Amino acid sequence: ADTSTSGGSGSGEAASSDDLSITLLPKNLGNPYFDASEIGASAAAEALGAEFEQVGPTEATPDGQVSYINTAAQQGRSALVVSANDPNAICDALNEARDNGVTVVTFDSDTNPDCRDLFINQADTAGIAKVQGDLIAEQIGEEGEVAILSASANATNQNTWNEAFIEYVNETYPDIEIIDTVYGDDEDQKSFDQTAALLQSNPDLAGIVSPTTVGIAAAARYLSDSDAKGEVALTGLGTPNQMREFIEDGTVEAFALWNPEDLGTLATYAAAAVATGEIEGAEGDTFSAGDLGEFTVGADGVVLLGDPFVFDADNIDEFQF
Amino acid sequence: MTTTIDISAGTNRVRAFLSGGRMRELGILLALGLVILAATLTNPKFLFSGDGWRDLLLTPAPLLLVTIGQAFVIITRNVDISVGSIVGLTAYMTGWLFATFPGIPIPLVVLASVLFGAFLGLVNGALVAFAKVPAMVITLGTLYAFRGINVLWTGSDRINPSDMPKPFLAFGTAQFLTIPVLTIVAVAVLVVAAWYLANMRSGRELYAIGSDPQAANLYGLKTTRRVLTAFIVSGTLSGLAGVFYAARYGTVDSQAAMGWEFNAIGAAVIGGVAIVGGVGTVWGAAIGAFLLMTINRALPIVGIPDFWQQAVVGVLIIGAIVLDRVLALRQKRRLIETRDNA
Amino acid sequence: MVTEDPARPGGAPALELDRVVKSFGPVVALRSGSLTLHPHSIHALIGENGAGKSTLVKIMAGLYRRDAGDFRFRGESVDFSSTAQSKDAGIAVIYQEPTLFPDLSITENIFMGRQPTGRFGRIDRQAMRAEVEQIFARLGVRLDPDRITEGLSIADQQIIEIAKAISLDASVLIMDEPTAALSGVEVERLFAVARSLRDEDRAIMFISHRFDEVFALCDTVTVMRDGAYISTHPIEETSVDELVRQMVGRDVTELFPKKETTVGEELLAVEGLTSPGSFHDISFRVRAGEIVALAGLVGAGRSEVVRAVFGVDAYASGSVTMSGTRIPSGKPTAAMAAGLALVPEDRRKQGLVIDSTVGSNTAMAMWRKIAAFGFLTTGIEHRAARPWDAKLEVKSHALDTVVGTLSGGNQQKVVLAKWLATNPRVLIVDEPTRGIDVGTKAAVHALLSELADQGLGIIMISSELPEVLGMADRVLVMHEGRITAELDRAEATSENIMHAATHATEPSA
Amino acid sequence: MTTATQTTSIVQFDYARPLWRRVLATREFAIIGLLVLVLVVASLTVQGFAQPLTYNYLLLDVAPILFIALPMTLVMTTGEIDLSVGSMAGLASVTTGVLVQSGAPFEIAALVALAVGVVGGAVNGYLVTVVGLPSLAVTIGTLALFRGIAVGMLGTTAVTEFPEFWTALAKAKLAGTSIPWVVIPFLVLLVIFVALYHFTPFGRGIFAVGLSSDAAKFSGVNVERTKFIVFVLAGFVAALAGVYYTLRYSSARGDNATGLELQVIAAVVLGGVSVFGGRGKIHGVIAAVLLIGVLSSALRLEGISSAIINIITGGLLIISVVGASVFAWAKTRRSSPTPARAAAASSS
Ligand SMILES: Nc1ncnc2c1ncn2[C@@H]1O[C@H](COP(=O)(O)OP(=O)(O)OP(=O)(O)O)[C@@H](O)[C@H]1O
Ligand SMILES: Nc1ncnc2c1ncn2[C@@H]1O[C@H](COP(=O)(O)OP(=O)(O)OP(=O)(O)O)[C@@H](O)[C@H]1O
Ligand SMILES: [Mg+2]
Ligand SMILES: [Mg+2]
Repeated sequence: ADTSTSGGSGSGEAASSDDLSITLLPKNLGNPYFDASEIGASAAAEALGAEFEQVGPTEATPDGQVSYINTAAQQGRSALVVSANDPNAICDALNEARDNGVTVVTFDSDTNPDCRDLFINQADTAGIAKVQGDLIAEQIGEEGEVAILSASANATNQNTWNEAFIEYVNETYPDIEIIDTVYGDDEDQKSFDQTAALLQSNPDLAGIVSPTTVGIAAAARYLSDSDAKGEVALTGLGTPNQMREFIEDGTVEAFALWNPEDLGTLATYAAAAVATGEIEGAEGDTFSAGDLGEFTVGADGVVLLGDPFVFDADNIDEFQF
Repeated sequence: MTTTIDISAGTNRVRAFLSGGRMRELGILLALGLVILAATLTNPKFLFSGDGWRDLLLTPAPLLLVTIGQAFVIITRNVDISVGSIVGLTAYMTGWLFATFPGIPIPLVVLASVLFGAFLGLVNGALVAFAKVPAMVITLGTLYAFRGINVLWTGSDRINPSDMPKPFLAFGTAQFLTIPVLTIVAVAVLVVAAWYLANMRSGRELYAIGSDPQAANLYGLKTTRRVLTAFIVSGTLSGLAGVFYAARYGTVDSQAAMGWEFNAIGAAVIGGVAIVGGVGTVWGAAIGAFLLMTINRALPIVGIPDFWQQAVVGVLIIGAIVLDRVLALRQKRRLIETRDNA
Repeated sequence: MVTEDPARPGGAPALELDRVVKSFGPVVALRSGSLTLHPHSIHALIGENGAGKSTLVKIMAGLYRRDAGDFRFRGESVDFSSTAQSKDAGIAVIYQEPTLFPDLSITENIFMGRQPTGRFGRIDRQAMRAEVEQIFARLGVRLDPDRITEGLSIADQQIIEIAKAISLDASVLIMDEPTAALSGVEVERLFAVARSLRDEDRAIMFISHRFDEVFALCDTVTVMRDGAYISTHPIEETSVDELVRQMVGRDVTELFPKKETTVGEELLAVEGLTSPGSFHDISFRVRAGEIVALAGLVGAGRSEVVRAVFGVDAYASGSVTMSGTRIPSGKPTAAMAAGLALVPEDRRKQGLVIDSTVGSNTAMAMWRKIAAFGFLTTGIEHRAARPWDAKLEVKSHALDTVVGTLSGGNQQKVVLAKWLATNPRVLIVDEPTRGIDVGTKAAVHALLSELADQGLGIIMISSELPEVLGMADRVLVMHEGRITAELDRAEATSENIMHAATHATEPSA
Repeated sequence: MTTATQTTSIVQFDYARPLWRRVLATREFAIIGLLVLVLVVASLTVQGFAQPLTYNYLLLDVAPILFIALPMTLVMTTGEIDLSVGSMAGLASVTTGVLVQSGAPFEIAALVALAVGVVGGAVNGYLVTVVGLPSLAVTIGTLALFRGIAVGMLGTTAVTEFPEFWTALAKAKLAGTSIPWVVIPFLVLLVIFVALYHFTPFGRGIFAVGLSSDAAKFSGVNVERTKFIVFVLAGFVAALAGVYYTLRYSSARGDNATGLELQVIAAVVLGGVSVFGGRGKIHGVIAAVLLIGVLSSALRLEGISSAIINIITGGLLIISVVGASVFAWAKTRRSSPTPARAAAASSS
């Protein structure tokens, strides 16, 4: 089937499932979190009989993503599954792609609702805020100073989670004080150095929360051989493979995450469902996501994966991603 | 008779040290002292805590190595913009060797990575020296090419601490008499490099080549070989820095050490290595590297908000080179005055 | 190894070149260069600018490789591929243009690449310094061996080149116009050293455009023309006229064709010019039709004064006035607009953009003037440049030839053409005939004289006393940054110029 | 036509080589040829390349680089370099964003951003010319400074609300074509820069300063002013590119245009501008920017990873200089023996 010569098919035109072509566009390549998503996504694509490809910039910037969105439009792909580096900056490009017949599904990090067909939400903000708040409160005995080690200052999901987290903690645990938010830009070295700086500038720090897989791993690595090991608690969102060692050596007690593999799978099924015309993407539409079961589209075209899962020494060996 | 000559030569040297060439190093050293003092006064932990003391010495170590190599290259009136990519590539290579050949002896890995760095330096040097083309263009090209190879090789893989043996990672933070081992290695390299540049014929020839390449040709100096050597030194030290990076940070992906080229060049220039070649010492360059990294670490401590730190780093870089220039001009004026009065 | 009777002058040749050919792309620099140097003899090589002398030198130095012909050193055929090889074989070369490392000390410059070393290959600085001091004493030089060479005058640089060559202790010493930048005292010292080296049975070659020097120093002389060997004579069997005829291919009638001109209105007035460290309280005037010479020893500060007058350097106090209008300090454009022109002393660094073309260089100082509605094209440049290059007989293949490939003398002509093209009212020339052959030198003198006749005021810096005496209407003598004497054409003699140049006199004069 | 002996005669010709050789046998022409070749091959073999959309995206993508390459060519011809252009574009973007956010009309905000560009360029120029610092060092400093101010001003936020009219204009196509409207301001700038650089006394001064600032100074070229002006131009155009960037992505962020400086410099150098100064042609630079853009676009369409694009960019840079050097070396080898042999034969 020739899908690439003309990008001019009008939006909403349905592709039959055997000439389905899906492009996965993560925030950046070389990020273990998205590698896990890619495994789920490509498996789903295979199950659907769709042609599948992952592309992306090496650095997590919106302008880098725009080039790939444009390329997908030029190639006339049926669907684009994207985690946005900026909610607005890539909007126009996405809409242009949609005008060229490309179905756009965001996952992990959303754009403005009017420039995508669906958003696959890994966990709702309240759920993430709650699980992180409860974990850190438990680990530091519900009182003390806590700092946040976030990803880049512009990451949509991070900022929303952090706000909700701060609000939740302030309401639920009045003796915990959130003293600072620092940014490691999802770079190992920067997150590592930021951890060092946090520890030095805040001698009374009781805990660090890092809602990003790169950040929590780097922080754990710094803590594991510093004097603060065992003194300062660390939790947040991490992948089992990266955190296994630190759970084992006691640097980290417990952390949370959803399964990014499932997230990729769900996003791919959703994209296929819209692209083939199976659903419109309106509130209340339901579709099947293979082994994951049935999902329903919520308000604003959001599909929710489920609640985050807590990993600790007892269960971590059961997971490989 | 001999003693008097010795004394006068000695005092001459002291005077030359204070008034002339070493002024720049002293100024930068002073700035470094002030930064450490300011940070320590704000938060004594910056210096007086196990982690603080260790990090103060340890953090600059990899950049120190890269800057020494960069100084070699800049002194010959060349520049190596590809160092960040070399560090990234060799850091990945280090992790990859451990991950792919479990049980491989650590010294073998270190050697392999350093040799790999030397090889990448050789590629740069051969292109620059034999084709006689501007180093800036070549190394800008290899900056892209090496990073591209790195991304291709790494893909979306990454090295995690669990991929590397514990003793190797421990080496990243190991201390000897409270001084980090990596720092000791870097300073040892520095001492050897400084001695070589000051006291060996081939070292002095690097300065001559940078001072006037055409004159070097007329003198019959082995320009090609020396420039090649400078690039190999830069590559080798960047390779060693890659090993340091892997040991210290434990995690390596395809973007490791991105942008280090500007840090290394900036550090060398702050330390008084003239970008047009022929002038400067590795001491100065090393202090420059120390200053740059320490500023980075001190800013959050003295309470500069996260978002403004980079701006402050920029101001400090410019401030350092302006100060250096002002001192040099004052020096020159004083020379003229003494000439007038003579 | 061929050993020969060392004491016999004119014995077995130390070095022989036979019908050597060298070309650069389409340019044939040497068609058939031949030369024989003997131990215990000083041999002169003379020829017009571009005759191929320096090319021959560079072949002997191993800097260029010959295309054809024979090169024998001590009887053995050699083919040097780098200057290190010729150095090792025992050939020391002083190049026409000083080539020093500006950031390194004088001592390091002299020993670069062959420093004495001690244990672990460590450089022995003490030994190096001691030897430099010894050589400097021999040459009568008072430079600080630890000073970096950046900012040294051409003359001082030339002296370091000489010291460098002497320190090599070579059996053959080749000097390409070593005296061009030197004044009498230094030249005499150099000659003394050269003679003593000759008496140590070394072969010495000397290139100069000054015949008095050739006759004072040399034993034999070889003439070249158009890249080819012409003749060799023992010095006592030849004369200036004969040599000039062979060099130029015709007679040169007059070397100093000074016309008597009527001195007109005052054009340039310099009042109390001072720049600490360089010169103090310099005052003089230049009138239309007058040639004012600035004489003095090397390093007296003459170049710095004219640079300040032209605005390339700023000065601390004093004033420069052109026909009543004050020229601001440090603004060459203002000076040019007022009708000043400066032909600087270092043509390769200051006079020319050496990697640019002949046409562009010639037009450079008049870019703004020749631009049409603010626009400038290569065509416009060439149209403006052509007549001036032709007038000064610049020998170049085309106007877009890179000026750096011309011979030294032709480069100097391009600089002169560039400034004459601006139609200046006061022309400052700093060592205008340095490195220029007799034919051209006479032409330059004639030109200066003619320009003065047309009403230009001319300031001429020259280290050649005959030139000063032959051309100047008035002579200002400088010593250590101050004007120590002002002499009319009538009162100027070599004795009182030299006296003023070497002694600080009471401020009254 | 030319014989070996005319070195001894007075200037004969305006040009040593005929016109066609001066135009065609140049490095710039080689780049243009390569660009055409890549365009043809990509159009024939890459699916989805030969469509109007491609040219639209391509031009939109390379526009900031095209813009900044113009003044960068001037800066590098004077022998200096400006590494701060990417940061300046980012700073201009943030300035626009912050002002628009605080209620200023977009037009005013953009003008202020351009003024910031002029001021930033003047800071670079001042430090390089008046204080006398090496530009590489100065602009490594301002690279951090400008970026730092940009990040500091906006913090975690991004400004995304800009007037529809302007954001649409940034992407609008010229009537009936797929050519983006942004080429119009670019062409205006291009004409100005070509005239300034190649056909004015000021432009000659730029070249002279790059080849020998001493000789330029002795000839009445105001070296300091020349360098100062080119730095200001670089700051101004970088800011212009930053404003364009803001509109194109409808987003002002602290990290906009990060790393743009190396892309610009790579293109300028590939286009034949000497890093030592004194040599360069604008048409070569434009061709080089487009060449890299076309290659990236075609390779992306083929699904080839950006790593390969990096390797190719790097390889092109290296080949362009090494190739030229080898070519020159081969030429001297080839041409030198002929006249020499002839002369040798005639003299013996
Ligand atoms: N590197 C070069 N490339 C091209 N032409 C050259 C080169 N070097 C010298 N020439 C040409 O060779 C010829 C001889 O030059 P050379 O420098 O040997 O003359 P010279 O006798 O030393 O003159 P002068 O007395 O002016 O120093 C000149 O025509 C010059 O233009
Ligand atoms: N006492 C001194 N110590 C060190 N350097 C000096 C001293 N006097 C002069 N110089 C330097 O030497 C040079 C001499 O000045 P200048 O070139 O004006 O002299 P000049 O009379 O024109 O000699 P020349 O014949 O070389 O042109 C200047 O560059 C100056 O900086
Ligand atoms: Mg010569
Ligand atoms: Mg002088």
